[in-house]
Amino acid sequence: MTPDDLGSRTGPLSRPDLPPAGTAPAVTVHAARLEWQGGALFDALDFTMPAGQWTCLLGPSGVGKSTLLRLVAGLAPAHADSRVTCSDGQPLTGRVAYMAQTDLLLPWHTVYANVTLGARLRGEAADRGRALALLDAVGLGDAAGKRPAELSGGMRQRAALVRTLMEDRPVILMDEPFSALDAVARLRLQALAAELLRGRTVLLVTHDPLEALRLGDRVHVLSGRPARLDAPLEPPGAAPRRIDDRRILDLQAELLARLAAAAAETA
Amino acid sequence: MTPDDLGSRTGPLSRPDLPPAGTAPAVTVHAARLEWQGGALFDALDFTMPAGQWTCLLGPSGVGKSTLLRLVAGLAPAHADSRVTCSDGQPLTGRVAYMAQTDLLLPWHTVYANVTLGARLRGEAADRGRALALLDAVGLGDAAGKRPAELSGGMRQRAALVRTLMEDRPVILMDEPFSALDAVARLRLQALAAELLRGRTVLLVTHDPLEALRLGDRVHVLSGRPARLDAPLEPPGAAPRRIDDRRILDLQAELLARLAAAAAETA
Amino acid sequence: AEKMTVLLDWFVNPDHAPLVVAKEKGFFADAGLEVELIAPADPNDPPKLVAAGKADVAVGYQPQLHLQAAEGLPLKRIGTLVATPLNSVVTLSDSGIDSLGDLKGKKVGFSVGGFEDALLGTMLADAGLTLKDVELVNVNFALSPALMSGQVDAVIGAFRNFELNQLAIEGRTGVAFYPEEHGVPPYDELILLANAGKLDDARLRPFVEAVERGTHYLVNHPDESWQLFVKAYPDLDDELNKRAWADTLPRFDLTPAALDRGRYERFAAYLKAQGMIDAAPELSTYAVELPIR
Amino acid sequence: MPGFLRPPVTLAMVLLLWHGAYILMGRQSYLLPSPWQTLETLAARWSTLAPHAGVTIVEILLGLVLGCLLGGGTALLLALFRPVRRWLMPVLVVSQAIPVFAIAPLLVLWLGYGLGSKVAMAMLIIYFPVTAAFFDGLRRTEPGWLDLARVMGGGRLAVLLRIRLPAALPAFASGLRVATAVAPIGAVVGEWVGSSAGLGYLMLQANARMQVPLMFAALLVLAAFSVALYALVDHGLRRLLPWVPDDHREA
Amino acid sequence: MPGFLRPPVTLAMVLLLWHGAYILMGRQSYLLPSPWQTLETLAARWSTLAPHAGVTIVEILLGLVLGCLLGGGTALLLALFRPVRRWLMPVLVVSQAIPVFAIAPLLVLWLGYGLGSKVAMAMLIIYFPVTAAFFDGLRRTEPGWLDLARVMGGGRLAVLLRIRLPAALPAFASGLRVATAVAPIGAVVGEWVGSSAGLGYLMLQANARMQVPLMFAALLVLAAFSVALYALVDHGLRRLLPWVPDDHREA
Ligand SMILES: Nc1ncnc2c1ncn2[C@@H]1O[C@H](COP(=O)(O)OP(=O)(O)OP(=O)(O)O)[C@@H](O)[C@H]1O
Ligand SMILES: Nc1ncnc2c1ncn2[C@@H]1O[C@H](COP(=O)(O)OP(=O)(O)OP(=O)(O)O)[C@@H](O)[C@H]1O
Ligand SMILES: [Mg+2]
Ligand SMILES: [Mg+2]
Repeated sequence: MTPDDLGSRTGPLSRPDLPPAGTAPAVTVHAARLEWQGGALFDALDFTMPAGQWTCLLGPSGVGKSTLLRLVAGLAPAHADSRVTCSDGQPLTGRVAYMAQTDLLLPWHTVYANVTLGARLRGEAADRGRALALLDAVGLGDAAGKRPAELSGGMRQRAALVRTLMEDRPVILMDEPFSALDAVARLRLQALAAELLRGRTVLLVTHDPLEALRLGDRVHVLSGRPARLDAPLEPPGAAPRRIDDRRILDLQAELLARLAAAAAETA
Repeated sequence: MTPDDLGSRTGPLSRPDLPPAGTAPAVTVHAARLEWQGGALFDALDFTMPAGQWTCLLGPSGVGKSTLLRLVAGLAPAHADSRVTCSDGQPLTGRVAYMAQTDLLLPWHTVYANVTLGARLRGEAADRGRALALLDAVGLGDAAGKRPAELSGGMRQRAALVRTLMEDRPVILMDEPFSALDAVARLRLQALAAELLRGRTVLLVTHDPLEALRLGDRVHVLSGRPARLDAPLEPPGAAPRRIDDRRILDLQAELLARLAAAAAETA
Repeated sequence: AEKMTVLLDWFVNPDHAPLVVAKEKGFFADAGLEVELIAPADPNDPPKLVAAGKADVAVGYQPQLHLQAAEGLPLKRIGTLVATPLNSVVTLSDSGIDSLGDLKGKKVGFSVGGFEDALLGTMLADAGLTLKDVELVNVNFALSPALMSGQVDAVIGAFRNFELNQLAIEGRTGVAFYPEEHGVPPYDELILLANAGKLDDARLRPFVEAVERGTHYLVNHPDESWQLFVKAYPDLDDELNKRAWADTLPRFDLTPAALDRGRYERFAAYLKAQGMIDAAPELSTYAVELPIR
Repeated sequence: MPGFLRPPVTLAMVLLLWHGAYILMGRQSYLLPSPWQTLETLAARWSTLAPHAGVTIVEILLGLVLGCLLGGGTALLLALFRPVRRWLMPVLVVSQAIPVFAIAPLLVLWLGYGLGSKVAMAMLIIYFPVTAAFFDGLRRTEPGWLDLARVMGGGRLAVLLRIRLPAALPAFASGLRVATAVAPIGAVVGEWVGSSAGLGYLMLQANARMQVPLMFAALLVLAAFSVALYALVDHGLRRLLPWVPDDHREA
Repeated sequence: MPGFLRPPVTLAMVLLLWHGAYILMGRQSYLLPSPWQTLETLAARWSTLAPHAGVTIVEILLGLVLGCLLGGGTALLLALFRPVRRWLMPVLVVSQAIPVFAIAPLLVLWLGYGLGSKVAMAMLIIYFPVTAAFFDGLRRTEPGWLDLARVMGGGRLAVLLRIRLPAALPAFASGLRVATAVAPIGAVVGEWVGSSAGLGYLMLQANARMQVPLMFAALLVLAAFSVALYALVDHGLRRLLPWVPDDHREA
């Protein structure tokens, strides 16, 4: 099955009330500062996610990718200084969907109840049809009634992904959302996400250079301590890109070189 | 840094009391059977890990890889039928090291105490030098005194890997041990594991085809429900292999095709 | 001096005056005894502990003694402290209850002592009522508060030397109905008990005689003995105890060692008739006059 | 040993131990009657015991239900409002330190000598264990879930009810188990304070009349009911919280 | 409001509430004395109260320490040996249902009138909450950790001590908090069983003598000590278990 097979399925998945591309704001973190007892993780770090585009973040393990994503989500630790603004001047609160590095599924709920958690937390009616369609699209159609303890690692991650997609927000933050998936499922779900989140402002943290180049409009490498952002790579064409594209493979080599440099610098 | 840079570091990591290659037994699972309420996961499944070799297991998410690994580890659920034997006729109990899909770090212990947990559980003295050297080798030298809550996802996974390597057992079972690492660290740690575990009987569950081909002496794809094992791929040469090798890239294409078929069959 | 443990029936109060005076005036010491007075929280425990040999003497109640004897506890009465009933039924003067007959349909509070129903039944019968005409409620040790707060209309188990004064101090007037005036045979309220198997204990007779000396001193020198009492128990130096002290004086037994056999046999027969005990054991098995040694 | 044999065998062992203690204490049945005496009395006086037992059982059950509701509610309030927590917690602790008998006359004054004061007593005695256990559970919610809920835009109350509360259920169950075991003593103490029926009343009365075997027979009925109640609650809780790991269950 | 102002303000509020209740109940000080009467008595009779308070505090602390050790030990035993759990648990529950006064003479018989019987009582009363809470915690260990330990070849005891015990510490802390709040009442009830010193003794005696303000003064001392003890234990526990999430701490 190729990603294009999804075309016929996205009917019930796409929403008429989707924000048209362009209404999703750009998000900027200004002069972020954060110290753990080990030293300064960020010091005067500026970071922008352009409006309606996918920004991908790579970097050595432990450099601060998840922490940066959490800063954007408004989950900064108490001792962090950071200011997050949107290009439309509105506050970001309430316009973000967040998928953490761990799945954070609630063990007492079924998969269905977990993916519709957001609506119930806000006292809204859950969109049952969309939830079931999304679960089906990620291959969890049969698992909707199961508890997280009955799922495999990859199934849990897919459930967390569906929960995030159910939120239907203009700004999406995802921390390694496909890391526990097999190669085939990964490609499928990347395509699904690319389609469903078109026009949103997305931040994707990943360790997979090809994934970043396939999905990202801008690909950053975070490195060093305090962490710095390099000038982003900007893969040509619209996501999801074909990864056998010559230009993408060239960029992959460049990205790997940057990652190696980052690893050497951060260690 | 290339994997070969590790050569100079493995001095304190390798152990004189290592079992010489060949004493690690082959491990066989006979006619495994397991039913969840969803249906039979395994039915008369036979599976062999050749002595002193790396067996890699790939397959669609949810097909049963982790469950098979747990069967080998002796952690079968109560309602599973399976018999696990070793080629040397001895029981397997006490000769296995196990790294689960989640890190299972104890939140109240420091990283150092976590990686030396096995020794303390058995009432043995922990090999402090080796623990620190291993932590250093995986880039956690500075984090030895931290608690798991202070680590990033990739750091937690590396700590779990060190805990497994500290066990120093002839049979090693690892469930996606490198999934949360960046590309550079992943290559380094693959090389490190390949070197330290040479001669052991290793089962590695992974979603990364290149990782499987780089490290595995036999690469299986698990597919279908009840799950079946296909005839293994056997990449040529000694691990860790160079992944720009032509033969490996051919095998990768073959493996991807098998995975796509498995995905279609299992869904 | 030989050590002796005496378990009181309740916290130290004017009812124990002879013991306190005997101790403070040195009458026990004169008899070669070093007496320790211990207050329990549950009046039912001291007889059990003496029966079990955990103490030498207990202060108990005559009605309970009959029950204890019937249940086979190895106990013997060796002396008397208070020779009249103290128990009474008390109501408030403004309650409109002027006679026992007015209790019909009312709530009567009691502190479980084991034979309130028999006592009250007899008193009610005297007024032409039965137990079924009233509602009995266990109010534990809160007799006066229960009465004053209107939770119950009358209480049984109130001590005439105590609860009446307590009501008076709180500005209320209590009315007492006395069991011995309403068909209940008179009995000894407070008696001294020893283990039935240890009556040859040489300390017992001197102990009772020291109590006798205490009683006489008390009656002869009421004010001096009050001073002794509050010096030993400064906590008790208040209006209530002062009044109770005066009211208790006439009720102490001036011949504590003597046993009125008829009185005990009559009360045993009464309890048997009430169905409180199945059979009355031979008197000498549970009440004696200690011989002079 | 098959499971159904366990209760009778336990019972037999307890009776044997009891008899041992009886012999050890010199067969003084006014201190501790022998099990056989007690069982004899139980059979002979069953018609006396049964109605009293009925009263006490109703008190225990009512007290348990109300105490848990009240304790659960307090814990939720404490978790929801930081100021409530700061001001109420010390008051709660103080209230624990006040022995029942000190406020018993007040309780009786307010609630009368009927069922009310006994239910109140059983409630009071389990209130704090339930509140403390549940509140402790509410405090320990996995921070990741709270972060997630915050980003999702859940209000304080919604987060409390949909995340912190279910996450605290195992702790609540723990408090409930303690409460179940402690509620009977609450009811009995309540009866001691003022009553005209119930096993506690019967025990007081029997004690005063030196009918110690009857007292122990009442005790036996109370104990049997307590164990049955505990087993029931324990079993129910485990079925209600299937996602909680429990090495008991695997057995 | 700055933190240091909170205790005095709470105190003032409690006193006001108290005074309200006093007025509401018709100023009958034989039922409930006013706070001012009580404070007056407290000051006037301090020399009487202090030694009694000392006795009770020693009893509480000893009872708490011993009860927690015993309860913790029992929970470990229960967790370690399945048979022990099956046989002992019902006995424990039964033991909870036995009111103190039923066995009071036995306790005095065994332990005498001194400190022993009171400490035993405080111990007994906290024993079950601690045992149940801790045992519940031990039952709920993350199964993944147990799997890991099993593969590592840890013995039953090692797994219990190195994994299940630390994992259950938050639950144990929860039980300990309850115990701390309940221990004072245990000591007081113990004094009720038979004693010649202590706040409980003083209260009973004052109650029997209708010296209600003195009784409430003793109560006040007890309550103050209880709150101090609870605050201390709570604070200590939070510092000792830094890895446990606690939304309290962030405050
Ligand atoms: N406790 C359980 N109850 C019911 N079904 C279960 C339970 N545990 C696992 N399963 C089912 O067993 C199947 C195999 O799970 P397993 O964890 O072995 O998958 P996996 O191949 O490791 O997947 P992944 O790559 O996602 O980790 C899944 O479909 C899962 O739903
Ligand atoms: N609570 C904490 N206390 C101290 N240090 C912390 C804490 N949380 C995170 N850190 C440190 O912050 C750094 C960045 O962590 P973060 O999770 O952002 O890394 P990451 O880039 O997401 O890594 P990974 O790829 O492994 O997920 C790490 O070095 C970690 O040790
Ligand atoms: Mg991360
Ligand atoms: Mg798996």
